[in-house]
Amino acid sequence: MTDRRAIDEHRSMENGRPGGTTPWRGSITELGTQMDSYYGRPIVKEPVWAPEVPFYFWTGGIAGAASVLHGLARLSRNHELAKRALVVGAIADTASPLLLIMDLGRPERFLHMMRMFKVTSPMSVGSWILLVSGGASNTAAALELLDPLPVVHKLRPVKWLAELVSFLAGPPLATYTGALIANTAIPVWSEARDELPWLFGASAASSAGAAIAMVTAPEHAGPARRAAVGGSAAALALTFAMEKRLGFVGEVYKEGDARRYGRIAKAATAAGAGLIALRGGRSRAATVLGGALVLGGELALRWSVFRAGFQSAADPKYTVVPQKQRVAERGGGSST
Amino acid sequence: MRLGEVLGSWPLVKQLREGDPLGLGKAAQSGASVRLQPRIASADTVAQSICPFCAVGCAQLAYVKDGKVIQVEGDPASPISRGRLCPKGAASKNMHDGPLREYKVKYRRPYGTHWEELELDQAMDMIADRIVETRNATWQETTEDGAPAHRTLGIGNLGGATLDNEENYLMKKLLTALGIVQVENQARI
Amino acid sequence: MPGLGTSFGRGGATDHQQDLQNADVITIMGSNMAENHPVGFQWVMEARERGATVVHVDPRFTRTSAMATKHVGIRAGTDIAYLGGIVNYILSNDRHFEEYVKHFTNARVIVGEPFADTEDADGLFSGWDPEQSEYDVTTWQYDGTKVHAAAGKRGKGFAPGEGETEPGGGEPPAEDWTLQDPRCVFQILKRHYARYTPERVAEICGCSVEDFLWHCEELCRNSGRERTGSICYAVGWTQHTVGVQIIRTAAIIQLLLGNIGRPGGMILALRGHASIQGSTDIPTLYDLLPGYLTHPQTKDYGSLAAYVRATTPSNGFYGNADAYMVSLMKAWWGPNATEENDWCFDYLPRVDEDNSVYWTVGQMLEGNVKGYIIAGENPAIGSANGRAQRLALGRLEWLVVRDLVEIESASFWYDSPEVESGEVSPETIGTEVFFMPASSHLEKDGSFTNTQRLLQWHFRAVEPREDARSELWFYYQLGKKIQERLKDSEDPKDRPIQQLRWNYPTSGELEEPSAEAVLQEINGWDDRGQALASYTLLKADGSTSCGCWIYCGVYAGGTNMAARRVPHWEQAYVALQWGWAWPSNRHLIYNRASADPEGKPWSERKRLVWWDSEQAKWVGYDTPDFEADKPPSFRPQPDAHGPDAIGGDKPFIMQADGLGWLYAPQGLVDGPLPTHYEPHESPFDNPLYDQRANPARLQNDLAEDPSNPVAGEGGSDEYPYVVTTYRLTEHHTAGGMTRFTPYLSELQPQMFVEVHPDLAAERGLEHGGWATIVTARSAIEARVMVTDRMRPVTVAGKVHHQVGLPYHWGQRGLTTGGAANDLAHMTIEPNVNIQEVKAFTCDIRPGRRPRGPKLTELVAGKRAAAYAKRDGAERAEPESERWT
Amino acid sequence: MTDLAQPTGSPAAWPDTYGDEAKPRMGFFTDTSICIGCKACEVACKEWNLIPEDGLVWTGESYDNTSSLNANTWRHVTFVEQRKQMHLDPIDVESGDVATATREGGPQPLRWLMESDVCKHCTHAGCLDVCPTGALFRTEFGTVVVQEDVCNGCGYCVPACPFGVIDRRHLPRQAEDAPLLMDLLGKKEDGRVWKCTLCYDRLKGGHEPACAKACPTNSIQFGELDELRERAGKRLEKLQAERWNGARLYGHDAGDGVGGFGAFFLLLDEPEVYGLPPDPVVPTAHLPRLWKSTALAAAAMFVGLAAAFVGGGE
Repeated sequence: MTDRRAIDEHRSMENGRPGGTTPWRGSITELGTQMDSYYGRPIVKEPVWAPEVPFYFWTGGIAGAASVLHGLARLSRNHELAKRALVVGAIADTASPLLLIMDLGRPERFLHMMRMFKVTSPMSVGSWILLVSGGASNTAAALELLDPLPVVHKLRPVKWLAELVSFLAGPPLATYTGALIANTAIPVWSEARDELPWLFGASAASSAGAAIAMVTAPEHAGPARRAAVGGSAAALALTFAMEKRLGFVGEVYKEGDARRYGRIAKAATAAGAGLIALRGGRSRAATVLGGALVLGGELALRWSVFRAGFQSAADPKYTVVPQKQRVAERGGGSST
Repeated sequence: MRLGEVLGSWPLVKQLREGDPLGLGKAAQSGASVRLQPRIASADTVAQSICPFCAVGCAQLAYVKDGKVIQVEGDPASPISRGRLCPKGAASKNMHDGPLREYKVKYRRPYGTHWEELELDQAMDMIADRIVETRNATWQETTEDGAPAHRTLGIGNLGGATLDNEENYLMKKLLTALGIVQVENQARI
Repeated sequence: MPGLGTSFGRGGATDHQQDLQNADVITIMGSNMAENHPVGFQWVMEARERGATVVHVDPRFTRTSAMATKHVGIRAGTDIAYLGGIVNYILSNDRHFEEYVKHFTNARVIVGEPFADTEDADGLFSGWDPEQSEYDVTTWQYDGTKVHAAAGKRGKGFAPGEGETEPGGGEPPAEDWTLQDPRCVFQILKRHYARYTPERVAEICGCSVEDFLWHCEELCRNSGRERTGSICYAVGWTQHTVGVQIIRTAAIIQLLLGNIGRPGGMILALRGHASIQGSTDIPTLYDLLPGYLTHPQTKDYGSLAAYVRATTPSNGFYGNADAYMVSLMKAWWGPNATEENDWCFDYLPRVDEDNSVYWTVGQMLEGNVKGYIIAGENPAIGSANGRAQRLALGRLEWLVVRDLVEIESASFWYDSPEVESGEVSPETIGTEVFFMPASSHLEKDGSFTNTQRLLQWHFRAVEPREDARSELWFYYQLGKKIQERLKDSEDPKDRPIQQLRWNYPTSGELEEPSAEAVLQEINGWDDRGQALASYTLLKADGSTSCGCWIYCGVYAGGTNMAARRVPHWEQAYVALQWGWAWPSNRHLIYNRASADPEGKPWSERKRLVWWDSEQAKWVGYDTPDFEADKPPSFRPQPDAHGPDAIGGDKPFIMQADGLGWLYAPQGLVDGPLPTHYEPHESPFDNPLYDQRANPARLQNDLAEDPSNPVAGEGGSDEYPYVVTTYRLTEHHTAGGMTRFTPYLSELQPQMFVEVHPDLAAERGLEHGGWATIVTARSAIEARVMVTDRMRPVTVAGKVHHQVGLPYHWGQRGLTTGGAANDLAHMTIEPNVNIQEVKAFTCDIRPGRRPRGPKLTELVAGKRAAAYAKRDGAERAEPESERWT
Repeated sequence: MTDLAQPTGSPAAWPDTYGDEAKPRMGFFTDTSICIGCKACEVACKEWNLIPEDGLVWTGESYDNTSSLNANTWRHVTFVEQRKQMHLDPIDVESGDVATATREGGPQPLRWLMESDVCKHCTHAGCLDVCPTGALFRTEFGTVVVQEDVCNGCGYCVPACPFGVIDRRHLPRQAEDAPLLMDLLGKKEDGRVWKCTLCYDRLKGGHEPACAKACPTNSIQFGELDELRERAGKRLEKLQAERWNGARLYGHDAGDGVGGFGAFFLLLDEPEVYGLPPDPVVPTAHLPRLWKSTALAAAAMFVGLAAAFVGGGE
């Protein structure tokens, strides 16, 4: 910084500190006497994750559940459905790692994700799952599309193996992201550790079902429709349950972005699922419209949960109040 | 490098082979971290110095590498400071090589609207000329009432509290010999 | 300096910082030690952890207060009332350390008939001359003799040739060991402070009686043979129109409690610059020569010897001042200084009563000063009344500014509030400006003298870059160039330059002169060129040379003692082998007083230096500040002079009488005893006397330096609040070394003003908002910090608010802001000519200050309104001396 | 991993993974009762670790303009002014009764709390546990350090810290050799996470951390953790005997939610007043249960989807 301009640029930079003058208008001593968090500044840091992340939660869910649907379709000899599920899954499986790499502070170092395998880190575990699942489903999909070529026939065992692997990797891929955010110090995520993997699982099922149903002829898409409807119902039920059980910490779902996206999620999911359930069997158009609504609803759900984390970190009361309660229940002066 | 070595240097493999299953400890340590050393260990010389701010007189050690100061910190041997420094003393290096430090002579001519460049030696000559001229023009041999004066009141000098004793000595000696008596600093306590 | 100098004999701190750990009570007053001397403060914390009481007396609750056992809030500028109250408490309760007081102080000395106290003349001492508006100090002398002070304005009251009267032996002729004689110092003291009762103190200072009494008791209970107390002060005391007298009051307390010269007992003057002590020892001050020798004035002394007689005591170690003086002349003019030409005494220019920096500013404003050199100082915002300072710089013909960065004093001609307001512009400023980049401490060898008189050497770490040079280089090369220009001159006025010893070895491409060679000259040598080991070896016959007699010994045995760095864990706590302390490496001066009159330690707990009858010499942990072999029983011959005139039981060896001066018969121009006066600008009358402010303070007639109306005058209500200015830990003085430094700027990134919530409510100020502070001089803006730390005080039953302003900011640097000194006036203290920036009046209003010409309008408008209300004339007749 | 569920007070990967290289566990004891709020620790840390300036923002929050620990501030001095007594009742310094004046209509009680905050180097560290790359690791000194040559800026550690210490650096990235062809992927920001390393490099060289060395009053004490805990206990007893208002230790208890801090504190008020969580728990304490529930959820999803194939004809 050698001139004022540079300084002003620097000052205006969002470099990790809340900054700015405290809004307090009385004596700073009075504030110091009564404050129960340091000038109201956050205690835990807001996540530094960009929008790529909730999008990944969504695509990852689709990829995971789609692999499962594809596998089940094969088992039930519904090859039309299987083929489409495989492609949808493969697309989602390709988008997912790209989104993750885009979000890194040092994208050129994405390979460092493979440096270790850490069971204490859902992200580490998830990265390996994504690697395996993505590799497998894309291999399978490629071979599926190239199947008309005779040369490829020799590779059928590889294809079957790839399909099997992607089939098995599906469920963990669809649910680990719930564990990932629950395994943080963000109150609204951490306290929801019993619901989030389930919620994300259900959401994955419904969005994958919806996506596949949209691209499959109604006569073959039955299971996908049922997955979309059932998943949506489960996701809605789990959302209500989670928000209710979280109580004080869950209040962030009644505020700001979390509330806005939450309402969209509930409305769109319900409407979409309803439409598919009532008309999907007969009308392709209804399935496409309903599917789109469900997909949108599930994306909004991920966004609602994502934003809730930021809001939960921004206001220190969500960190302080529950912890003081714990201390009180233990009947001790705080950690003396 | 053979494949074995490559694999062997892969933390994932270390993790499993070297008893760090959780990968929280040594297995995660990078080569750079293993080799890490404090940069003062690489200093060519260490100069004993004294903090330039207040008059507590904290002892400093200045570590120098390739003709640059790479670190300044307290000297634990000092009976006064025991190696400790206040924020100003701790920022000595930041002051020494700060972004706004000036290294070139700047000249502003009478009624000029901007700085101009000037060679150091030329500046010294011009200053010497100014002093001689002004001294001649304002010399006072005696006061109005005939008392001895041997001085000029046309030139003044301000500063000293932040300078070395030796610098103050030469300043006082030269200016007194020139008959300049308005030699002052803010050490008025 | 004269505060301590006239009391004890030397102007320096009496002890080393580390010794604070041995104190049983520490009073920090006029200082914010934790913030401005944090590393030295560790020794206060050590003492506190050992159970010592720490008291902080200050208008503000600071980081020092936060660490203290108790903070006592007082009104800015009432320190003498508070300290005088302590003196009264000690005397009226007989809590003084009697043996110490009787033997080691001048309590027993009888003062001459002419002396009349402020009690008799309602705030004025005897000898006040309303015409000259100054005192005839001879009326304050001892009975039957005329003594010189060891410091201060020493010529005062002595005719050019006149010396001390000579009953000889340094023994004042009239004494009363029972301390009962009404004219003995002890009784005078008692009477003088009788009216400083606890209730009066509380009324003047605005503190509670309980807090005050508690403090008094803490001091008294920690005095005597077993216990000692220390007092730490800084510019919070000095920067008042009564600054020197505040310090004198502390000296009186420490003498009465018997603390001086004893472990844990001291007055620690906390200096604010790395070498501020050094720059008075080797003075870059107009009125002194190296070693506190008085600079000759425009008088015909007749001879060097006569000048010495007329300006220094003939007894004690100043009795050898002729030797110090001749050695100095030899150091400067070498072989050219001979007995025949009276050691070149006439080469010395002569000074007036006042050629101080503020007088010079006046001369600059009037165009009498043509050229100015500024080295490592920033008067444009660092000196009182920044606007006057900047306008003055703009009226010079040429100006040289040497600094690390482009400070306000270099950029005043294009970037200043006056340029912004349109008052001046580059096109109207004729000053030729040379900005010369300076070297940092890491780029040069040299020594600093720290706050405890300790010389510490710092070595060059790296060469300076490009044009950056040290002051040593600058003044040496400048001298060379000037000598070159004048070498053929016939003009006698050029002889001092032609004959000046000006050859120092240089090294490197930059031709940097050797600082060590300069230090050797300062230390001095004998006729064989051998480095001298002590000032006691200096001679008046021209056989020795010494650039600063009190530094003699810093190069003893040809080694740079200042560069010694024996780790503290390898030596006793006094640490005699780390650096070198003047004089003669004595760390706790006057330490003869750590033993009783017979030379035995007062107590085991406080043992430091004592008489060892076996070895027949003084021994102990510190270098004895006494002739090593002079026994306690020694009594001077009637006709003795110099050191021989000091008895073996007199610890203050620089004093004419060897005693600590409770009463200063000479050396100060504003009174032999400290008396409470209100600051030059104060909203309050003086509750003690009709005389409101220090009558001897130096005012001026400069149009650029108007004063706010004060109590008693109309219009004072326009400026109802008292401002006190100060530093923060994160910055240094006017910010030249810190506002330009990122790691420090970010810690305190903006100018702010501290106010109490009640004042905020009164004036509609909002925390975090902006406020404009106005005086008759200028107006600045600052962010508002509303805090209980600015404790209001209750003065005479009325709540009074004070405004706190850090003074680090200016136009330049990474962080910029209003310069607090722009608000201050240039009325100064008469003994040391220091500005009063710790207490002056102001008004404060919400919002940012107006820009452009509107700023001038605001200030002038308010001033006009105030003056209009002021009774009678545009400006009340000044009651005291004016220096223009 | 199960030992994460029940904090043991001993780090998971120390000392065992280091064998002979293991050193005693080092840490800080920050005693706020002798902190003078000078911020020397902040500056000394920046000088040593070459941390960029953190912006010039005046906050008005007493004398704190640093606001928080983050990527560019690894020591942060908090300032809290309070209308409270520094000492509870009369303290007995032989006769000195501190509270008297206050009780008898003296000035309002007033105290100024200052505390130098820093990374806690938890026994069970959330940031360390969740780091997918191993950029964060437990050193031979038992401290928690980010390796700038490994971190890929995934950002997982940021919300995983119960204290909000570690943070991603958003300042422009300094020129450095990015891997071949990877420049295309590079971003303008530094993008990595940073925090106190307890001066890992200095420790390796046998020097104490910069902040502790600079601290003028020794408020920041560096040493072997066991010894520091003992010293802190004694210190608390002394302060309580002197009736210091609100004196308590924070983070010294190996039984707390993070298994005790490697850098713990003596505070004079509730932790949250200093911006510290009252009862921090490492997220991974719940991980075993979380993994189980995730596995169940995965299974449930599988079953649910399977159910979609049974029934419903075609």
